[in-house]
Amino acid sequence: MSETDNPPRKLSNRQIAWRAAQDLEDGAYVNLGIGFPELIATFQPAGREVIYHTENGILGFGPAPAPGQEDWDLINAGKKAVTLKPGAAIFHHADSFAMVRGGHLDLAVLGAYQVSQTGDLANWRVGTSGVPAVGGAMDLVHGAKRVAVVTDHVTRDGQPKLVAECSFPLTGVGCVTRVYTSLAVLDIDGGKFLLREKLPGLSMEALQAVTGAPLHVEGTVADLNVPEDI
Amino acid sequence: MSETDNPPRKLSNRQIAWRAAQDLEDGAYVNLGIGFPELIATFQPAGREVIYHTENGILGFGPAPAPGQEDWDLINAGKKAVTLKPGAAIFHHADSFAMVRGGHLDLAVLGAYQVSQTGDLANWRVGTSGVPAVGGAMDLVHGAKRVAVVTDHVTRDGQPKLVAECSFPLTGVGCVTRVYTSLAVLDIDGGKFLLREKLPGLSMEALQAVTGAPLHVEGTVADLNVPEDI
Amino acid sequence: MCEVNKSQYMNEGTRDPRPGNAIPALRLQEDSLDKSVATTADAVAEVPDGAVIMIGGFGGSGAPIELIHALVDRFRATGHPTGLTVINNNAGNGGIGIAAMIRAGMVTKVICSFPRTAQSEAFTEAYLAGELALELVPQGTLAERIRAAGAGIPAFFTPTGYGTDLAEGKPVEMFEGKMYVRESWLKADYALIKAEVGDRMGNLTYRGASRNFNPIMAMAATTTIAQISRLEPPGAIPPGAVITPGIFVSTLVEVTDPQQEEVLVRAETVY
Amino acid sequence: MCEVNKSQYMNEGTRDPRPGNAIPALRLQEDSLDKSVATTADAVAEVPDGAVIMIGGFGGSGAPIELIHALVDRFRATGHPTGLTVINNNAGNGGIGIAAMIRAGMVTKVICSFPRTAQSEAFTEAYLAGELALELVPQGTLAERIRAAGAGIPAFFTPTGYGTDLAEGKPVEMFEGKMYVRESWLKADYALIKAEVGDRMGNLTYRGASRNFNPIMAMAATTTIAQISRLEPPGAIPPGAVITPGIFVSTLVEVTDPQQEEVLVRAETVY
Repeated sequence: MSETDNPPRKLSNRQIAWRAAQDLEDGAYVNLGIGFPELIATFQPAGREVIYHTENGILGFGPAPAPGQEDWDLINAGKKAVTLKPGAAIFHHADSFAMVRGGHLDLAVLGAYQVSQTGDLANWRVGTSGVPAVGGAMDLVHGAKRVAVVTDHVTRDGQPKLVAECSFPLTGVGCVTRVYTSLAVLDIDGGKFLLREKLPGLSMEALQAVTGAPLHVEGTVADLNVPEDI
Repeated sequence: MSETDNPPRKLSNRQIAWRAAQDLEDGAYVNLGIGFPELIATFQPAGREVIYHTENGILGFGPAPAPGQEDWDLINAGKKAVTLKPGAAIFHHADSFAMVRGGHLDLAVLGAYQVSQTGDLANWRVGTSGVPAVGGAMDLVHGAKRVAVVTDHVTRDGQPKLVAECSFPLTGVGCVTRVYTSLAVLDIDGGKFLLREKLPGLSMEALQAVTGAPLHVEGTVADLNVPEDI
Repeated sequence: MCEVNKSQYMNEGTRDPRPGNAIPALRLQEDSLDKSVATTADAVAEVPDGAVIMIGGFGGSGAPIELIHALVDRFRATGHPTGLTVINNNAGNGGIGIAAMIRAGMVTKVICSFPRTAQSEAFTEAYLAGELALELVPQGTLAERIRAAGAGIPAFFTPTGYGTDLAEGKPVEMFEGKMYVRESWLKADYALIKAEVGDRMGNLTYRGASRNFNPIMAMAATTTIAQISRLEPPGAIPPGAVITPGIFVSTLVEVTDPQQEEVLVRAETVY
Repeated sequence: MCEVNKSQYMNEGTRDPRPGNAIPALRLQEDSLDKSVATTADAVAEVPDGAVIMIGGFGGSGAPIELIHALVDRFRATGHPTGLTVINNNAGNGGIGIAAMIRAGMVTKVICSFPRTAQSEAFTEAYLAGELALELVPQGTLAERIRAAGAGIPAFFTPTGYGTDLAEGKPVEMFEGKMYVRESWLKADYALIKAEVGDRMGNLTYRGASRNFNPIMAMAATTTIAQISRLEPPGAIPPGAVITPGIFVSTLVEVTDPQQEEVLVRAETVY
C-alpha cells in the first residue's frame, strides 16, 4: 500500500458484513456466498425478514443448530449445518439453479479477488496452477437481480482489489453493481466506480491511492459508520 | 377400395386394440394417445403390469372411476377422469415432458391419418383450414423408445392410410416402427413396410391393393388372429 | 469462491448481544412477507392492457376460474385490461374461464397446444372470424419453453416438431445423428394459477394432478397471482412438500370453495 | 391427435367379461415391477470398465456411500470396473466415497464444479500427478446439463460463464441484449443415488435437503441404481409426494442405516 497522509483504520470483515446487512430489504430472497459473505446474515437488522437461498436446494434456512445437533442432510452450500425456518422449501439442484439463473433472487453477495470498474468479478482462482474450483459463483453473478461484493479494499500485500480491469480469471462480466469494502461503499454504473460512502477521516486522495481505477462522485459521499465493537 | 378376390373382413377398433395389447410388456411405461389408442389398456393381458403415463402429469393411473365418482383433478390427457394405482406419481408438465422427450417411456401408441413406409406419421390435421390442434403427439413420437400406431387400414372412402409418402401435414419424421391395422400388423424398418401378420384368408394381393406402398416380407407372415366377440 | 472465515456462521448471532447483532431465530416477523390480498378483484387489479398472461390448468384441472372471472369483471366494468395474450394448453371451453375472456373481447392472441375441443366454440368463432391470433405450440415444447423462461434459458433444442409445419423457419441442427429444432423461452407478464394450500410467503401445494402447467407458469411470469383453497401459516406445509416455493409467487388470494372448469362446462354455465 | 372413439375408455374392462378383457383394477401384480435387489454388491455388479457414472450428493448430504463402497469392493476383488468417469459436484473428501474410488485407482476422469475442499487430498494428489482428468463445470450449468440429458434437450444457452475461461471455445450468442454460452447435455451410463423411502417400483423420496443432484441424475443415466433407507410397498408414498418417479430408477437396494459422508470425513475414516 502506498503511504498516505492518514493511514486509514480499516473495517474488519464483521464490520463490512454489518454494513452490507443494513441494505438487506424486508422480504428479500438472498444468496450469501460461502465464507465471508455468510457473516452478513449475522447482522440482519431486526424487523426485517430475509429468505436465504442456498445452491444445494433450500429456501428459508435459518442459523446453524447448536453443536452436536447438526443434521447433515440439512446443510448449506458451504457444507455447514443449518436449520429450517417456518415457510422453508426444499428442491433439487436444477430447480435451485433455475431460481438463480431465472432472475428470481433479489440479491447475491459474494467475495472477490478483484472487481473492475465495469463490474467484472474475479473470485474463483488467481492463476492457472493448482486445483481450480468454481462452484455456483458463475451462476449467481448472472442470475440474481443485484450482485454485491464484500471485500477488503486491498490485498494482504496492499494491492488494490478494485481495478480498472481484472488480471485474474473472471467469474463474470459486468455483473457487480455494489461493493462493500474495508474502506468504502461503492456502486458500479456506466463503467465507473461511484463512491457512496467512505470511512470518516479517510481522504479522497488516500482512498484513491489504494484504488486501482478512478473514483467518481455523484452528489455527496456519506460517512461509512459502523459499530466499533462487533 | 379396389375389388379383391376375398373382400376382407376387417377388425374393429376394439379388435385392433386387443392385438396391440398383446404386445404390452410386463413393467413397461406406456403412453396411449387420446381416443382409439386408449382402448388398448382395456385389453391389457392378465399377469402383466403396465404403468400408464399421461401428459398432464400422472404415471401409474388406473381405469376411470364409476360415473358420479369422478375427481376432476385426476384426469388424463383426454380430460377423462382416472383413478390412481398404488405406486402412482404426480408431477408438473415440464417434468412430464422431460419423461417423454428424454426417452424414458418404453412405448407410445397413437392414431394416424397416414403412416409412410419411412415411418413418417401424419395424425394432427388433414389440411390447412379450420382450427389446428397438436397437443402432445409431436413430443411423444420423438420421445418414446417405440412408437406404434393403431389405425384402420384404409380411410372411410377406401384410400390407403399406409402410404409411400404422407400427403397430410406431418406429426413426426421417421418415428413409427410398428403399425396395427384392421387388416395387418406391420413393422417399419429401412424405409420399408415389413408385413408380420395379416388376417387369415386375406391374400397378399388383396392387402397390397389397399396399401399405398410396397409390402415386404422377411421370413413368414403369421395369421392375425383376434377374438371375434370383443 | 473465496473461503474466508469459514468457521463463523449465522449461529454467532445467537450468542452475541452486541449492537447490530440482530438474531435470526427460528421465527418469522409476523408483519413481513404477507403476499395475501382479500379479494380476487384486488389480486388482478394491476394487470394492464396488452399484458401477456399465462393461465394454469389442463382441462378442468387446475384452472384458476375465479381469478379469470375477476379479470373479466374488471374488463366489463372498466374496459380494461384488453388486448391480452393468453398462454394456456387450450383456448377455453364452454362459456366460462378463458372462453368467457374471449367472448368478452379482451383477448387478441392465444398461445396454446390444443385449441380445438368439443367445447371450444368461443375460440373457434373468434379465430375463424380473424379476431384472434393463434400461435400453436406442441404441448411438450410449450411446457419446456415456459420452464426455460423460468430457468433463465433463452433457447434450447428439442426433437419435437422437426420436419413439421410447426418448425417452419426455425433453426435445426443434428446432435448424435438425430435432428433437433431450436426453440425460445416463453415469458409472461403475469401468471394466474390455482393451488390448494398456500402460506402467506407464497409456498404452494396442488390438489391431485392439478399441478400441470401451474408450477412452471409461476416460474415464468414477472408477477404470479395464485388463488388457493386454504391459507395456512408458514410452516404448515412441510419444507419437502412445497411444490411451488414462495419466491415464484407475488400475490395470493384465498378462494375457499373454488369452481371446477369441467363441472361448469358440463353444466353449460355461461359467465 | 386422432379423436376416435372418445366415449370408450379403460373402465369398459370392468364390466366386460369377454375373452381377452383383462381388467386393470386398482391393484398391482405382486410379482411385477420389483426393482429391488438384496445387496449393494448385486446392485453394482454390472457396471463395466470405462463407464460414465453420476454420483449423487452434495457435501455430506445424499451421497450413496454404501453403493460407492460396493463398487470399490468389486474393483479390489476383481480389478473391475476401472477407467471410470465420475460426475459429482465435488471430487471426493477424506478417505471414503469418491475419494476412496480415486485412491483405489479406478477413476480416470472427474466432471465436477468444486474439486478443491479442505479434505480433497485424494483428488488433488492424483490430479497434480497427472493421473486424473478434470472437466470443471459451473455448478448451475452442471445441474442444467444433467437435467437436459434427462429431458432430451441436447443443447441450451446459459448466461453462466460468459467471458470466462470456462466458456472458452463454446458458441456464444446474444439474447435480449445479454450474452449467453451454449452448453450441451451431460449423460451417464449409470447413476448411483441415495434416497430415503422407496417402493419396489422405484418411486423415491429424499430426507431433508439430500435431494440435491440425486433426482436429476436419476433422469440422466441409462441405468439408475438407488440405495434407500426403507423399502415400502407401492402406495406407501402418496402420489403427490413422490420426488423421483419409478420410471427413472432401474435398481433399488435397501441400506437401512446408511452412513453419512460428513460424519465419516470428520472421523477421518478411511475405506
